[in-house]
Amino acid sequence: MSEIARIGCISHIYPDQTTVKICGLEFSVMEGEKVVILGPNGSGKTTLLQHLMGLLRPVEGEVRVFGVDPSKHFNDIIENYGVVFQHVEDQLVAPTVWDDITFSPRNYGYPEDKIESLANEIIERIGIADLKTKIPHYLSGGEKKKVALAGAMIAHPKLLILDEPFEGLDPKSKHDMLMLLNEFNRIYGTTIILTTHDINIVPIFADRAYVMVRGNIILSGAPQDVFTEAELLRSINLEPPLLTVLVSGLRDRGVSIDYTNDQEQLLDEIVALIKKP
Amino acid sequence: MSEIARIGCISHIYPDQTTVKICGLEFSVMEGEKVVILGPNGSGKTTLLQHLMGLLRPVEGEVRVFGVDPSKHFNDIIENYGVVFQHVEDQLVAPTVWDDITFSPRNYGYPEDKIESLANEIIERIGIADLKTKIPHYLSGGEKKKVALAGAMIAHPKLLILDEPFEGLDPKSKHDMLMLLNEFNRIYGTTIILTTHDINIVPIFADRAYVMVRGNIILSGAPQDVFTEAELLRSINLEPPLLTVLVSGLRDRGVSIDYTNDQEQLLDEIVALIKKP
Amino acid sequence: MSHIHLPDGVIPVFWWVVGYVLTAAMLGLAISRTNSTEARRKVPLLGIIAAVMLIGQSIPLGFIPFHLGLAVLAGIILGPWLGFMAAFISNMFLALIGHGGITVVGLNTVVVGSEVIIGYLLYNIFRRATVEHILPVILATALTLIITIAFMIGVVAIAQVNPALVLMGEDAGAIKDSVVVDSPVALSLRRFVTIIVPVAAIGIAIEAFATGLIVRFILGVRPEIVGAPARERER
Amino acid sequence: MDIAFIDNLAYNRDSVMHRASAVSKVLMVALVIAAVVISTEVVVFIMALAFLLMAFLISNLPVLRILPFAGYALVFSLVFAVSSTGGGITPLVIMLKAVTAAVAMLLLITTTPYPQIFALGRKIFPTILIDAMLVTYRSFFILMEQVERVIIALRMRGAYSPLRVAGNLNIMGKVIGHGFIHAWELSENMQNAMLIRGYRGGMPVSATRKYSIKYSLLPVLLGASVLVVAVFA
Ligand SMILES: Nc1ncnc2c1ncn2[C@@H]1O[C@H](COP(=O)(O)OP(=O)(O)OP(=O)(O)O)[C@@H](O)[C@H]1O
Ligand SMILES: Nc1ncnc2c1ncn2[C@@H]1O[C@H](COP(=O)(O)OP(=O)(O)OP(=O)(O)O)[C@@H](O)[C@H]1O
Ligand SMILES: [Mg+2]
Ligand SMILES: [Mg+2]
Repeated sequence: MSEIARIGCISHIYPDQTTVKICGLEFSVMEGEKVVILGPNGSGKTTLLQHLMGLLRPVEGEVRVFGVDPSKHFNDIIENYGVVFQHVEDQLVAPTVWDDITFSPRNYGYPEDKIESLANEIIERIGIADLKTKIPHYLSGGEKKKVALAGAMIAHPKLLILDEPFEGLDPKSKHDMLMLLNEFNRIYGTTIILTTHDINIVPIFADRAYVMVRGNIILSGAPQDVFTEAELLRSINLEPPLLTVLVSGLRDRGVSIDYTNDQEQLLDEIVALIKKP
Repeated sequence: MSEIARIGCISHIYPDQTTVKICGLEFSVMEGEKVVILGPNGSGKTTLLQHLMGLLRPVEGEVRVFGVDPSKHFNDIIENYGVVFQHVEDQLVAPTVWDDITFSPRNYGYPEDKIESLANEIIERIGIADLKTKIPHYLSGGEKKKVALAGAMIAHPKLLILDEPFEGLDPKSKHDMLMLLNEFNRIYGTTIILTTHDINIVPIFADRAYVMVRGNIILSGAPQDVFTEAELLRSINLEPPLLTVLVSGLRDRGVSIDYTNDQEQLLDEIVALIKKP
Repeated sequence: MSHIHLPDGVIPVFWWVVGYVLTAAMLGLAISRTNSTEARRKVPLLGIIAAVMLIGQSIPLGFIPFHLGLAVLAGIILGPWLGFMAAFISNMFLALIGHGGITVVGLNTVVVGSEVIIGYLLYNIFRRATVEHILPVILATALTLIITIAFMIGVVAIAQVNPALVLMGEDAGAIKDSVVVDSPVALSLRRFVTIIVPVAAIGIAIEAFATGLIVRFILGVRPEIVGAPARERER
Repeated sequence: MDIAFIDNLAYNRDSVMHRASAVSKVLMVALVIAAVVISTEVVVFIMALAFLLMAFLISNLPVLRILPFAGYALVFSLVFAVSSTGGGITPLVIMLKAVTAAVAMLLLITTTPYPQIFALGRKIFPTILIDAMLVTYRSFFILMEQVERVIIALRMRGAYSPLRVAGNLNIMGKVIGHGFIHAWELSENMQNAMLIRGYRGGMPVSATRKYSIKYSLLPVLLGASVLVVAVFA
């Protein structure tokens, strides 16, 4: 497994002189990893992602994706990216859903039959066959996210970058989207980097989580490792997922029980403890 | 306590002939109540709120707010409303935060010194004194929501309507906003109606919850009553809050334990059961 | 504000063909002037400013029978070449929703396009004279409109159309009331002047004032949009 | 607003006319306009209008709500007609010319989605113009929705008093300024999205429904017969 992305201590100055420094623990993503970035509003998550995409160029520090500086070699590595922005609305640019989904491969000059088979595959998998001939402005919010995701995934990109993809989705749609991401990661080895405010996503999805506060990456590691830092999380007003909190609470009260992400397993263990003679 | 809002079986036809029927259980809100509306994407939550605000006129059925039809007597009751829309950006219309917060009372012709004291009070309470002179466009998502809320609350409206106010907020901002809403409800007796996809809000906030599916109000009642309908909730892909699920799970496994919204209490009870000789 | 709502079939063929030829020449020039990588980056901005012009034209300013044209603003933001293209696109769209004939798109583009270009030039001249931004915008808008309206009266006079139609052409109802009903015969020049000059003056004043208000707002928020130095945000 | 109404009819309805190809309908408009340009015979226009109305009747459209759009043409041609001096053409003919062309155009746009029409322009116009037009089309809806939301917010915040002109203008200035900033931000976002999605020029446009050659004959025949009559009448 090789490293796909890395960010050193970078700083960026927006046109109005707002300076965002992204520093702290090292940010590094390996091939095939599923990475979740957490952090309060304004902590620099979107800024970090935009550097990874090569859309911003740091005034200081280094960004490397696929071994190069993405802002300098944008066109060389661009085909490896699939991106869903926070405002999906703004990324659906083509006049029909089909045109939008096939936008990237067409621009990369794929042959027509290849495009067609790729598009049909992703449409099938995401379950939006009935939207094919629709136009973006007649779609609901959830449907727009799905179409954007299809457009991002069509060419099986190596790296998928998603900025708050679950925002505004109902629990079922969110769940479906998570399943889909997991499936792609499994089948194509897609590396996935996403941001979210929903900490409950982490234990069921992430291989690795980063926690940012005011540009500082203050925590990094596997979900369990991150969540056991309950004090630190609370100090930045992140509440660990409830299951973790409950297990911690039981352990604090002297019950010997293991951390788990599976509620059925937890229940069984508790019941076993209660029924124990 | 008198009734503030009521919706009979209404139907609405959007310009593209999409017909939304809102029906099922009766929708009724009493003075001082905190009401949460849940439901999947496209189930008609926003449509319902827009009827309450008098922005849409039903082709069938009746809407009554403050005893009148809001679409007909819009100007008579408008001063009683405070509204935060799903897209807050579009409701911050003035060039500075101060101008924006004082926007409504100025339109209602309040005297200048009254406006000033009202504005200072709300700014104090929401804790955004340092934003006063800023430009709304440069605020973070969370800050924008707070400014919008300040603008909605400044004239102490009787009825506060919030469409997915927590979307895009980090957990701390969400918590702060909830506390603030509770405080207003307590101090001014403000009636609050909000929609959300976050079911965990319900047990800690709502006096009453409504669950909508495809325009049908299929559940209504106090949070505990709604959540014990786990089967029904699951059938529409809503997962009850985790604590409720865990308690249900324990009860299913033959442990006798009460429903609670307090995790500490739950933990104590479990520990008591385990330690019981 | 000056966009001709003329239907198809009333202007002599020669003139609308001339309009198209001029437009094609200007578009050709505009496209050769924008380098292609730059152009590709600017496609969204170009398309969106054209959409903004369209929206300006489809929202009535309250009960006043005027719509904003926003051509000068487009010129300031896009520059003359992309601005001309935006004028073409918004006119094409207007024809495709039945506001004005398809044959007049060429002439309309010449009119609105010259507003864009003249507005851009005047704004830059006036701006050099002062550090201020709003006054130059207002002056440039007003002066541009005076020039282009005069020019347009020329165009329509050649095309044998009553000039009254053009200046009041923003609102069909207004014309019906003020022209059709009381005037079965051609308007005399004097009557034309007494009716039209005040109307045009009001129109110009509104557009200039509104453009000034818009720019004032932009300067307060994202000054770099209108070419002013970015505002430092106090944090 | 008109754009949204028309777009919805062209896109969400279905009929023989909707299934005729975009080329055939553009051709129809071109032929009708050619007839309008060359003819001065009332019968020609009566016939053309009758044909067009018949086409409307089989097009499953709310004809009574669409035809008023031709009112623009009617009113403006009326003004032209009553005030034009000489030329030998009667006012009636001028009005008929304008209305006939307008009705043909309305038939085209209420049965053909805009992108399909732009796509035909690819052969004539440079890529940047067509792509920008497609962006205009897409962003029009995004921006219009935003404008609607802003207006709703204004109403809910008590800023809708028709009595205060100066105040209204001031608010309008703010609202439009606000809209402008949004438009600018939208263009930045779209630009980023297009870059990262590999945009190299040439936005694809595919059909949103199956076009039928059989149905396409209808508008072509309509236009051709109008022109033929115009030439020989
Ligand atoms: N275009 C911009 N111009 C100026 N400042 C900006 C811009 N975009 C972001 N910022 C600032 O940079 C900082 C980091 O913002 P960023 O959008 O990266 O945060 P975020 O973690 O994505 O927040 P959220 O959870 O609200 O999306 C914030 O202080 C923000 O105000
Ligand atoms: N302006 C509109 N034009 C046409 N149809 C609409 C419009 N607004 C909403 N709808 C339709 O009405 C139905 C209810 O939509 P509504 O926005 O009320 O749902 P919602 O419960 O608020 O969903 P969400 O959780 O995504 O905000 C949906 O089928 C939607 O597609
Ligand atoms: Mg962000
Ligand atoms: Mg909604």
